[in-house]
Amino acid sequence: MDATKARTAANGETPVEQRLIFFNQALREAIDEEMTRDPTVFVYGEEVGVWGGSYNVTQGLLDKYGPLRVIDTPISEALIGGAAVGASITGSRPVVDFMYQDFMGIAMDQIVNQAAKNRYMFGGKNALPIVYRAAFGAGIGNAAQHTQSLEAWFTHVPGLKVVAPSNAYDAKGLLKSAIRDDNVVLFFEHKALYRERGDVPEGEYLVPLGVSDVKRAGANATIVSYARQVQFALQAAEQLASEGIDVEVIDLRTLYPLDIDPVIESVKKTNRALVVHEAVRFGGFGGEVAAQIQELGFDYLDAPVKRLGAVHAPVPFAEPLEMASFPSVESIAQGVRELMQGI
Amino acid sequence: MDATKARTAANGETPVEQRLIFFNQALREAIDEEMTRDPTVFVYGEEVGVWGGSYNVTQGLLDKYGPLRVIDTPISEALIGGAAVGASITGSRPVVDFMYQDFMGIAMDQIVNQAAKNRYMFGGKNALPIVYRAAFGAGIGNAAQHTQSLEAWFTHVPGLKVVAPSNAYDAKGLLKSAIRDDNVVLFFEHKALYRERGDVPEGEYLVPLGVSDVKRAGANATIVSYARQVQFALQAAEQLASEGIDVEVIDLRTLYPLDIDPVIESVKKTNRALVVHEAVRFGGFGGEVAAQIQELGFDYLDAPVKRLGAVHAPVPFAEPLEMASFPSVESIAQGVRELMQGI
Amino acid sequence: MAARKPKAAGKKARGASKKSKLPGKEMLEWMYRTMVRIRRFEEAADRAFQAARMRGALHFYIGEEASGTGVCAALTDSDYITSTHRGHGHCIAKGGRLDLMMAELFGKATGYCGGKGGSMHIADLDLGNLGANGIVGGGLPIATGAALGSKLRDDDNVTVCFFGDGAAPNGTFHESINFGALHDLPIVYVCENNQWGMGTHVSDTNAGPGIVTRADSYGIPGVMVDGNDVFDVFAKTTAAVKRARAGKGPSLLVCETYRHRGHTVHDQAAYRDQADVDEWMARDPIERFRKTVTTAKAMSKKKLEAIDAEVLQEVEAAVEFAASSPFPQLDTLLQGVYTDV
Amino acid sequence: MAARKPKAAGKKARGASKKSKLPGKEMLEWMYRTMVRIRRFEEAADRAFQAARMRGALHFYIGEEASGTGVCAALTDSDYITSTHRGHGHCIAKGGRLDLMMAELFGKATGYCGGKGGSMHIADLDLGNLGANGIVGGGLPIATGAALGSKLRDDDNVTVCFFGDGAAPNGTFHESINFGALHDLPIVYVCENNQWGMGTHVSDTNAGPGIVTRADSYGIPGVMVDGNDVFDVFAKTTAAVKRARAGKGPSLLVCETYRHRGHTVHDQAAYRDQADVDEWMARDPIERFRKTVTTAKAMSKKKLEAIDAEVLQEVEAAVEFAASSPFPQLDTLLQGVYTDV
Ligand SMILES: Cc1ncc(C[n+]2csc(CCOP(=O)(O)OP(=O)(O)O)c2C)c(N)n1
Ligand SMILES: Cc1ncc(C[n+]2csc(CCOP(=O)(O)OP(=O)(O)O)c2C)c(N)n1
Ligand SMILES: [Mg+2]
Ligand SMILES: [Mg+2]
Repeated sequence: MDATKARTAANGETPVEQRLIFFNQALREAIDEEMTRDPTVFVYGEEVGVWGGSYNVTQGLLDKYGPLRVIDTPISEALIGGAAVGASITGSRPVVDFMYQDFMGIAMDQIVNQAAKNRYMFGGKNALPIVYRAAFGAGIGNAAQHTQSLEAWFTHVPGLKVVAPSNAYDAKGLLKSAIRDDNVVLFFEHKALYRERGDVPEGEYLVPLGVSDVKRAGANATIVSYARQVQFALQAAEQLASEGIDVEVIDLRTLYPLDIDPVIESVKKTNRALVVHEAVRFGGFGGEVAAQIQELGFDYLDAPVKRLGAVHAPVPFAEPLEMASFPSVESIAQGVRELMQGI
Repeated sequence: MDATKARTAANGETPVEQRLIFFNQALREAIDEEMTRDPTVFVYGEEVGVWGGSYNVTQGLLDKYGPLRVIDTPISEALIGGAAVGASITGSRPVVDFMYQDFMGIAMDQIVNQAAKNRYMFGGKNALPIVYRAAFGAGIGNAAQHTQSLEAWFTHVPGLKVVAPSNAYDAKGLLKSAIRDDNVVLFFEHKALYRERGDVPEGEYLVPLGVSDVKRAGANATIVSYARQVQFALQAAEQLASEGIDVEVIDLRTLYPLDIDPVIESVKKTNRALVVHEAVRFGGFGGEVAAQIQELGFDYLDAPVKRLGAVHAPVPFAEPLEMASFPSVESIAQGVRELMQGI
Repeated sequence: MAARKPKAAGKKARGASKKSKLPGKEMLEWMYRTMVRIRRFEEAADRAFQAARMRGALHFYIGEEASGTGVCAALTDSDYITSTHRGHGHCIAKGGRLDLMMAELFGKATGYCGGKGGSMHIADLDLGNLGANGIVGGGLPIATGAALGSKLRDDDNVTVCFFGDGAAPNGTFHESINFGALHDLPIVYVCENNQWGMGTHVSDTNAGPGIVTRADSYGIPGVMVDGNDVFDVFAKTTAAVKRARAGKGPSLLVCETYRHRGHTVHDQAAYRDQADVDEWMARDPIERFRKTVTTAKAMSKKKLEAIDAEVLQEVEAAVEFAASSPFPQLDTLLQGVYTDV
Repeated sequence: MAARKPKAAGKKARGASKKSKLPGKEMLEWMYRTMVRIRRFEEAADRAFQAARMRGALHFYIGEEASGTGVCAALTDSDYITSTHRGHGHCIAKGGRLDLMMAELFGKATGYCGGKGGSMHIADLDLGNLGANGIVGGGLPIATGAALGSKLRDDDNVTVCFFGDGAAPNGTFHESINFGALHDLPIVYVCENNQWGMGTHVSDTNAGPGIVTRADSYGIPGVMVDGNDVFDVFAKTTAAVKRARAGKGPSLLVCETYRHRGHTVHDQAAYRDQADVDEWMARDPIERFRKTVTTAKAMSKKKLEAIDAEVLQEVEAAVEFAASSPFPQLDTLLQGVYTDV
């Protein structure tokens, strides 16, 4: 059960006072609290210190924790990726900022061949409490090399966990869990969410990794998504409600380990599923989700599982092209309509 | 229609004499012929020259074409990946050897952000006739960092084509097509196939990219696969035939662009599909294929599309563990049996 | 209007004119016009951005004009360059058209890339500009590959690879220069040390006695350049290009310069020391050029002003062209990913 | 049997014994035993491989024993190393157990990694061995991160990062050493230049006057080491470790050495010049050690032979242990990927 909902609907009577903060503030609080709690937690990456992180997530931390625990690095992504392995297996807990997911290709070997495999290939003894953070997603005119959604790559690599929150509340709770996790966690932050506000309670709470969340209950169709597209899905659901289509929206939150049960439970009820992500449709994570839905819920499906994702092109710069290249509230609503008609 | 079959069953009477050569010889012939045909084709990578390629694919080419067209590089994978971009857009046709697919992580940025996006983001004018070759796959005790099957990563990146042949005949014809293609082609060679022989005719022929091939016709179930697992699937099909299960085996050959039509045609007939690959099952290319099959063939399916792939672990070294970690003839046969029972 | 470089900048040996230490008149005019085109173009882009006529981000080259200009003055039209995220100046110096560039920044169909690239992704193969790059350090292997291609094809071209002080600690720097040096490739690696990479000073990202000293360990010349003096840049690039064209291999040039603005249009650059800023501002390359040529009586104030006026007009026309151009049609969305798919 | 390093190799300053230029008796014995353990272990592994008792590939360290041994002699048990694909020697020199190693090479459940790693993937965190690596150059960032961790945790450990001449042109070399130098990390980068990377000579992969000269451009000491002389390796590593431990930052040591065998067990190394091979063979580090210590009367022939015999026995026992151990159970297949999933 999601604490946001618990808070806003407590007793159905006196809702607790909200504390609306930005998504990036929520992330900052998570790191700050964990750095205070555990002296082995430290932050490094490009521009995390003086600059405060390219989206201000680490602002103020250098002043608070000093240059030994908040380290600006050169533009050396392979070093950045691999140093976390050495630091973590020897007893530190790095929270690493890659800025943009797009830059992680440079560090791919260190993440995939070194970090992800270290524990298993060396016999299962090491702990690698690493969080690799990166911004991803489209919509703000950053063009082809600063806009990708590459989470599918990482879900395919055993040894990695993959998280992608959709709101400030989850972001904080998930990041705290990620920092406390003894495994390598990829933490992906949709860049269009940083300046969205969410209700985040004061004080300590965690959102566990590997637990999907029903963000909206509904009877006629199930939308499965994560990160910013959950917000679009919720808006589409509102629109569809006025058309008499009652949509359930499930936020995966963690892509690996994948909590598919709530999705299958939902499909048993709605008999229809739409999987939505901002990543390119072809070869995207939606394929895994769709495949699992039909594997586990075949007898309940009244229509093929439908997938929405970005077109098969790099992300274009021009606004009309960029906006047409990935799912929108409207295309999601249309997707559900088609799903209802079995198209 | 596959020329191998045409040759062995010509007129059903006098089969043409076979020319059995190794998979790596077939690849060498492809490169050799294309280098002779087109002086702008050149080869570079680690150990392609004196050594002749880690699996002897480029053996003899240095002597034949000299050090300007067969270039040994240092262990500098990012340079190796990116140099192809500069060379190709200015008029050369590089055939690049990455040795192991596992090492491509180091060059991931150059392949994904530079090569794949160059044409589109610069307005669709440039040609990038690049072939990136690499060995992949498990089964020979190479352990975690030399055994991965990472093709799914590349299928997810617009701007790339992805090829993975299953036999010597296709390998030669596909590689020649890849070298003549004006786009970036990832050419993946299963390392356990290099020393398998296949019937390869003398002289010129091409196998087009983007065309799936029915390697065995059957009525009861469809196996969709590529690379070495096609061979396993064909063996499993023989086994199953003796049990009265008539299996159709489709070799995708090219993963992008994906030729799904023959798969859907097949499923219309068999009503059952099993997708098999050696890559990790979760997040693998099988998800895309399974999702497309149920999208396009939903009404014809009598059971959920089933997927087989490697377990969710790095590839272990010990033989019993490694062999148990990815699909085998036996597990494919068992998969089909389960599929027939709707499990 | 035409910004054609004088023939003198062709493949034949050239450089300082014989009479004075300054290049000839045509070249001087080209240099001045080029530097002013860069600055005015970016000032106009800045205004357009502030007026919300553009989106994304812009990385201004203002203050570094002498570097790109001096380098490209030493190149032929068929020589290649690779550029960076801060690429407007390189593109203009290599002969790029302001109207097509501005339209691209506006995301218009008439832009260099049909609106698909934006500020960080402009290329013009016809002018030998192999493209800007959103990935810091991403251009080094590409440039090296272009030079390798030239060697294979024996096309007599030289490639110039621009990159920043921030890219110098990247693995691509090392891999590329090592390879270029091993094969004596026709390439000049030009590090534009503008002292900063986002908010991090070069001294916090590059260990050792200076980026230029790395050249020694690859066995290639390392040359310090006053990146705010277009003549110094021109002379030293000319020598390096000559060497490269003669098959003697790469050089590493480090142009010491300064970005006047923040890292992007969004950045106020509060992390900088004002004294340092002032010192560098005083070395403004355009001002310096004006002073030098007027003092030497190589160009008249009138001529300079005439060029100023022409450029202003060109820039205005470019903005007008961009503003009045249509956005790309949605049916172009999937065009250009492949040649055939 | 015990291969414990003498206390003298602890954190306190040490090095050459006072009387002669040679280290003390205990250290001499440890050095000899270590080098012989490496060689005999690999010879036995080779036999087992040829007898098809192993699969995959083996990269022999034979001929390079003085390098790993001399380096590790200068380290404490809690100091860290990162190793390479050619990692048997490093593992043994850091105190690794032959039985667990051999069982791992056999892919047995009793091996260092339960059979999951194999020859290229052995680590022993208890001994500070952070692991071998199948990715050339892959260990440099990891080692640098371990040293960063030591600085943060103030644990007084030094990390030694082993890598080959073939790894030196990789981007990780540059990124790692630059970062190590920027932060004065407690690390020693040890390049084992065995002249070859697979079939490519070091002169064809590394431009410039020598890998060691790159140190200059990062502002750290670059030290040439006779990698076939365990005493030279020991002395120079000791100095570099001392410097690192004192917070003065990294050094780059280049140990000139030679691999006697082909690149892997499969390689006949036909690409080598026989005169060159002969010259290097004559510098065999174990033979040299024997000659030096017997000439100096620092160790008796009898003692050397006693150690030879003990090591042979240890190796035989290791093979026996490996051969008689069971393969891993299939239920271990998914164990160890995560701590919890
Ligand atoms: C690989 C990569 N890492 C990080 C970034 C984010 N980034 C963009 S520009 C920049 C600083 C670059 O500094 P420098 O190379 O000196 O170029 P300058 O901006 O000074 O022109 C950074 C960190 C990026 N674009 N690419
Ligand atoms: C990143 C990467 N590229 C290529 C290889 C294949 N490979 C294994 S060892 C080797 C040569 C390494 O040479 P060097 O670093 O000198 O080590 P040596 O083998 O001499 O000990 C190569 C090319 C690899 N394992 N990893
Ligand atoms: Mg800079
Ligand atoms: Mg070597």
